[in-house]
Amino acid sequence: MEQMLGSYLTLGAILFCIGLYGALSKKNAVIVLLSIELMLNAVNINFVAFAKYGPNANLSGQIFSLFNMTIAAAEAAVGLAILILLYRNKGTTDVVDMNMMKK
Amino acid sequence: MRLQASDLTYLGPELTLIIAAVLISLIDLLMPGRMSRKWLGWLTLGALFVSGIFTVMSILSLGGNEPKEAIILLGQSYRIDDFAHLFKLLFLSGTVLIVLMSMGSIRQEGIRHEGEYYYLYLPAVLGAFVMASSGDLITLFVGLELLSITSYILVAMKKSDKRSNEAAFKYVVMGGIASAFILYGMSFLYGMTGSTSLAELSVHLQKLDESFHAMIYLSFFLMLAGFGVKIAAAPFHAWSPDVYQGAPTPVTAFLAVISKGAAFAMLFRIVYNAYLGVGYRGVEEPMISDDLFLSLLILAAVAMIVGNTMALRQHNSKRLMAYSGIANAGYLLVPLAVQFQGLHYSGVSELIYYLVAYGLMNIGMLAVIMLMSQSVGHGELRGFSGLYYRAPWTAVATLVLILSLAGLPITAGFFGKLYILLGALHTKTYWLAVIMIVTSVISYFYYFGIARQMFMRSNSERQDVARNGYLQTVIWFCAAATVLLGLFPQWIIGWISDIFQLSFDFFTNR
Amino acid sequence: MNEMLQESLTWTNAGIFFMFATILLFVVLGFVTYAIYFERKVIGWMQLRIGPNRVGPLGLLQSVADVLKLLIKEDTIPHKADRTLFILAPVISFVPSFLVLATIPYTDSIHFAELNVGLLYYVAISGITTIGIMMGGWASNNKYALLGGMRSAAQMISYEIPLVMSVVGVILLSGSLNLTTIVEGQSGGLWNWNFLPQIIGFVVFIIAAVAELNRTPFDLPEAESELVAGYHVEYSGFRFAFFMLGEYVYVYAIAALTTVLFLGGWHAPFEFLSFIPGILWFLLKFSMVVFSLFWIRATMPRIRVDHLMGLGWKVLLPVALANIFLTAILIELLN
Amino acid sequence: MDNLPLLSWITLSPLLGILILLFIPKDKGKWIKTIGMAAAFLPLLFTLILWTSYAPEQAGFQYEEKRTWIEVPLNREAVPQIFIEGEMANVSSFAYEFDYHLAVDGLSLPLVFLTALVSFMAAFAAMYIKKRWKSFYILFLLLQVGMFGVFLAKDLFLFFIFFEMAIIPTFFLIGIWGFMDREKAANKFLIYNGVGSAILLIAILLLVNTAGFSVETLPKTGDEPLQAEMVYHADMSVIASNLTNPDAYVNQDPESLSQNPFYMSESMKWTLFLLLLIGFGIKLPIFPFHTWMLKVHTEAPFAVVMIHSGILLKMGAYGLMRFGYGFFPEQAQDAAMVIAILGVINILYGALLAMVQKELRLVLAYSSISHMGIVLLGLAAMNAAGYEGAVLQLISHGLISALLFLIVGSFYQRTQTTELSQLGGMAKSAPFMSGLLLLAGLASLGLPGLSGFVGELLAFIGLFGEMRVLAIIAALGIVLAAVYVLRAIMAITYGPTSSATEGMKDARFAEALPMIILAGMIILIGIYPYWLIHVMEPAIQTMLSGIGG
Amino acid sequence: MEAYVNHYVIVTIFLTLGILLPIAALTVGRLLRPNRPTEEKQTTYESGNEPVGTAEIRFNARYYLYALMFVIFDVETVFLYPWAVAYDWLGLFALIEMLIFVALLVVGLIYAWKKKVFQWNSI
Repeated sequence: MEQMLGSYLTLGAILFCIGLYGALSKKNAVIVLLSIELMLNAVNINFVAFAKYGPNANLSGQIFSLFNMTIAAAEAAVGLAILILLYRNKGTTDVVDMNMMKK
Repeated sequence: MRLQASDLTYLGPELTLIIAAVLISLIDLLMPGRMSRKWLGWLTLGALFVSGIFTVMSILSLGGNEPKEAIILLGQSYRIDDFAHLFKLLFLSGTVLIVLMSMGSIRQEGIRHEGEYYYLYLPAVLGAFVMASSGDLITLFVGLELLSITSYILVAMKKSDKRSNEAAFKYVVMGGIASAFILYGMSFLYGMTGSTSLAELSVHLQKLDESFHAMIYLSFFLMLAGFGVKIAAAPFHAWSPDVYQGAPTPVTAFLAVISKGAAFAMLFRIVYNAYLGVGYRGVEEPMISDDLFLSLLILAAVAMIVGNTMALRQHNSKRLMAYSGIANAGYLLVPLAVQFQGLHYSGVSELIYYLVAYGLMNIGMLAVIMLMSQSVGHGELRGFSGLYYRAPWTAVATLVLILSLAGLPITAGFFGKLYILLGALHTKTYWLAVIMIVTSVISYFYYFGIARQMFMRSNSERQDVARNGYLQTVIWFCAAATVLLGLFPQWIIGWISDIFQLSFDFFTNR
Repeated sequence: MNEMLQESLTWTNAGIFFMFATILLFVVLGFVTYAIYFERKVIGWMQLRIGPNRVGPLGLLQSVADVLKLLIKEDTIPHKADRTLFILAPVISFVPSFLVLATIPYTDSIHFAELNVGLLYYVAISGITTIGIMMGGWASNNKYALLGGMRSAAQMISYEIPLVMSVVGVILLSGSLNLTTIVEGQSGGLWNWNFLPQIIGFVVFIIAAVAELNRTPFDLPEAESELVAGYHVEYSGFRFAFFMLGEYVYVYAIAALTTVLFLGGWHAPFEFLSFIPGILWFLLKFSMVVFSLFWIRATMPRIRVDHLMGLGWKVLLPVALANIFLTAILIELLN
Repeated sequence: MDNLPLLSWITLSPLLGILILLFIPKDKGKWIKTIGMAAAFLPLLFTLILWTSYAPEQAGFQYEEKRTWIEVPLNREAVPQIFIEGEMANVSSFAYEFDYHLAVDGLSLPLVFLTALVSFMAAFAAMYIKKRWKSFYILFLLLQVGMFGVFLAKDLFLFFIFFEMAIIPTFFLIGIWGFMDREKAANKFLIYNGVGSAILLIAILLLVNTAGFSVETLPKTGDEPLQAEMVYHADMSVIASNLTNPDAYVNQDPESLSQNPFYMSESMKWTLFLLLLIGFGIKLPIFPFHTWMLKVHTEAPFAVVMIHSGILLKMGAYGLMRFGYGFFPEQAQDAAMVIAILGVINILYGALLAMVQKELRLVLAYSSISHMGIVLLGLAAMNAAGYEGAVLQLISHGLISALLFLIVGSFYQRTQTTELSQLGGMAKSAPFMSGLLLLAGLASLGLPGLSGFVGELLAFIGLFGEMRVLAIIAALGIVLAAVYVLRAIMAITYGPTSSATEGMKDARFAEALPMIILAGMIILIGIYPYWLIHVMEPAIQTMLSGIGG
Repeated sequence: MEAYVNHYVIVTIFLTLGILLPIAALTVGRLLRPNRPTEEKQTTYESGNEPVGTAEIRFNARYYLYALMFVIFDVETVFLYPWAVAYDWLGLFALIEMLIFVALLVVGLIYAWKKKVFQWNSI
């Protein structure tokens, strides 16, 4: 089962990197939020994999991932709400247009 | 293992906050729409106050225990110790000032959800409490997110203001990425040890063999990246100027002081509980933990340099404060990054003292900025010009705060930096001390730039300074406290060392 | 099959599983065909009409004819539609409806996958259908379809909450998410069936289930008179058929789930009747539930859209929550 | 008299003035000026009392006032027990201790006197200030507190605070009341001095962390185990005695004592000495760090320049003597050559540039640099004559430059310019001031019988014994001094009357009084320097004893 | 362990079948049905009128609010289910904890209610 752990961790890492890439480089704000969710889910894979196949496997990893899901949901909810607000006021969800400050 | 009814008394501060948050939100909902919401602000203050009383009581009751021992609740996931108490008191008093600021700004900032503007601070502070007090990764993370998510909303409080929305969105994105990084790091920590409890974690980590060393580094650096964002330390600072500028000013103060402080409390717990002395590789080889602490030192240095040099180019006062916050994050990292060794065991009191000082001067300064932008209608630095002619007393108070920020005597900011420096020199980290001092001198440029505007420029903005009792109270309190704590730092530090003992309060596990 | 489940997996075993699953698929398809016929008949009788009676004896082949007609009907995809999503949508809305059937036990020996998290599995998988419906509404690039899709999604997610919460009482009583265990917990007669101690949960469950199925009185998403045909207005031929198919497979699934959760599954209502095989009991109860669903459709008028949402959030959700704690407290007191 | 906290009175009495000023409305200009001057006079009064009761023959510090101010407890868990003289002692407390510690000795006293006198005169000269008297006097008095504190503090921490306290009001005094380019000047002042004090701070903290450490055992009571207090002091005397005591932790090699964190290696000592040299050198100013001061001299109001050139520059020299030479005599000895060369560079560079300036204030600024070079020479000599010369030079330059700027200020008041080309023929219209200007100029170039001569002579004598060649080169600077001083004064007082000086009035009584007093002091020191030397003799002997020569 | 794997094999088989059926049916349909597309057939249906604009428009923000509410309450069940399963072990203490948890969510519900989230205004 040792190999299983490795594959899961690799999957997690790949997802995490995809998410990070998306969060940092995508222009559409919704995709940015989605990418963040992807990162969080990558972490969940890690937790669950460790909880099952880790050197000291036990349940707390799964519990942790439950909490993560909840928190990710709350974060997504707030993020979306803010995005809607932004869209209402600015009429765009393009991240490139978010440069009101800094001038 | 389970929570006993008697343990609830120890949770008094937390329970007060949560009950108050629920009650006040219900009151706000059921209150007729036309009634003034101002007294919700007073209720919030009351709740913070009661929570403070509980915290003090808890400190007293801990002091009574002989031999002194931390109270550990809920299967090691929650610690009631004096480390947490000190931070809690800090958060509470900071929030009191910030709520006062909010009450003085509700109309000017154009916030429609007045009730929320007050009581959302309560769950945010609760999150900070949990971060300071928990002994388990899960609880730590939940606390962190409670704080973060509430502050996302607070940042977006100016609903119709595009800047506020934009700032909130940036904050959500960066906060989310940071959380993901922290979690990713935690997942490796958990994976190596099979435990989420900080105490067990450290035991397991010490025993790990060579093959896990890479993972130790990985987990630490991932978490460091995440926390770097949360404390706004360069190079993870990109969000902070925009967010600070866009957020309502009291919220800016909240982010700058409470959020940052809580992240430091959490970082302190993780670094010292889990990573101290980890990774022994042989007698001659440096331990892994030495490398980790070195990386913290480097982060501190980079934050100081970047924060202070970037601040030189700012024209907007809140952006200036953001960069100053980045630099201060660097200073605050120093007591953390300088390991306990030899005779140096005072990292905690250095951190807390400087946090107190930093909180006072930052909140005070932001209150000044708010007062100024209420008077002149914008937040640019030139708004300060000729302040001395318009409001000499406010100008003097501001000067005190500026001196403190710049780290000149006789202010809390000066002594705080000095204390941190002494610690750094103590452990012979000379290069960092030099960077710290040199960057402080660089900071004179921009801090005294404000002073020049106030005292040496003529009055280009003709408006009178707005009268605002709340803000003026905050400004004067901060200025006075800054001077007092600068004159008599032992009041705070002595008190800290009276109630706090590192080995009993921070490291013991029942 | 039971023994095979305990053995280690071989290609033969897998083949046999596959065969059984295919059989089930055809059973389900047959059910759907005749459920449509049955529905039309029932409603017809209730409205003092005859219902389908032309194709085949007693109109028994009517549905078959309908299917054939759909099969050979020209399939158009609008120019403005998002082609990929348009094609994908019916599949996505159908697949989960069949997938949830994997976990339903018919008797203690006739069952497919016996998952420890069976109930959770059902709830989780069935949620995917919403995406298919939304996708169809969006991909059609048609205002009616979009509105229908949005409404449907709003309605489904609104009622999913009470649905999911109403079964927590059942879980509390049986202490498991495994559907077989839940049924076994209800053995020993009518008064042990969950619908009695969980009467509130049962009612909430039925109402929410009807809404989940987009059936009258909650068939707002496809309200012909308001939205032409809702989210599938642009669909024709077999693509449309799959939306329909999905809906009726859900009728099957919900009826089976109701039986399992609340009506004691394959258990006889009274001890002395237990000589009758469990599968018959199951089918009997199952048919009753299906019949009631059609009955409701025949009798109830369509509910207004604002009432619909209000009902879900303001009534069913609090009631479901109250039910959970009522149950929990009762369990605590009785122990 | 000895139990009176006289030094606190001197240092803090200006605060009394601030307190009163705060309650006076800012449009009552006359009141404000009167109170400001009175408050500035108080320290002078106390200084005179101090001088009369001071025991000059007694070496060491007098009038000590010591109160614990900041006692920052440190975590004791690191070292719960300590091994002292063959016995285990429990550590009962472990702390940083910074004291409010004032004392005066032969080195401080003349400088305190100079400060009191010159700042009082400057308060007079501040009459010319046209706006915002209230804040001017408040800042002025704060500055005064800082200056007295610097010369009197015996605790390094306290010293540093006063040092900074002298910088910040000066920043505002320059920036608000200065001339056209005031903000730039203020900024330059702040940054240079900020860097200087930062360097100083590092040195101080390093000293506190190593040499400041001491263990004190408490008297034993009964059967209780021995109690010890571990303290980091910032007190000068503790640090100095630790540095000289071979048994102190500072001087014990880590080899002999396991993990001695207090050990100060030779290179560390050098680093500290250099840090102090640079930190104070910026203030002094030593050659490459002098540019800020030119700007200040031309842009600051005259009253502030009087203080600045008369006193603030002396703080650097004082600090260097007290701490650089006081703590690290051996390093100073080794670096004597370098310091002497720096001094010579200062002298020649200042003198040469002073010769070509077209602006009177810049002439004076460069002459200040040149004179400070002489102080460095005296220090480099490392003998009694050199030290005495250096201190005397400090005092006399303080008086002379105060007088010069006072007069120049008065001129500026009448002519609105200090360009040499626009002034001329003053002797006709203002003979009194021109005479005094000449006197001050002559003193500055070192005419015997005036104060400048004594200091320069002693410094050169001192250096001549040690480094003959350098002394001779430096003497060239004296000749140059005669050239630039006379050139400038001639240009002002004689020659054709320019339009600017046409119909100028001579000094009023209020203006003349401080000039007369200052001139009187210059002459007094020139004729009878013994009264100063006699006071500083014991202090200088003590310092020399540290060198072991 | 075998049983565990087997059950999920069955789930996979169901998934495969679920996907195969539409593919098969649509392929068969493609062989049987006529295919004569014209411009008119492929226009969007808008009750017989010429279609106006596209339908890819902003929807009412109300839908998002429902989505947000859904997310919040659906995630609540993540905690309710394990609690309900293990209720017999956990007992009164967990009951009270869960009551607190749900009460907080109910406060959220009341908040949404009072802020008129559930008030459907047409569309």
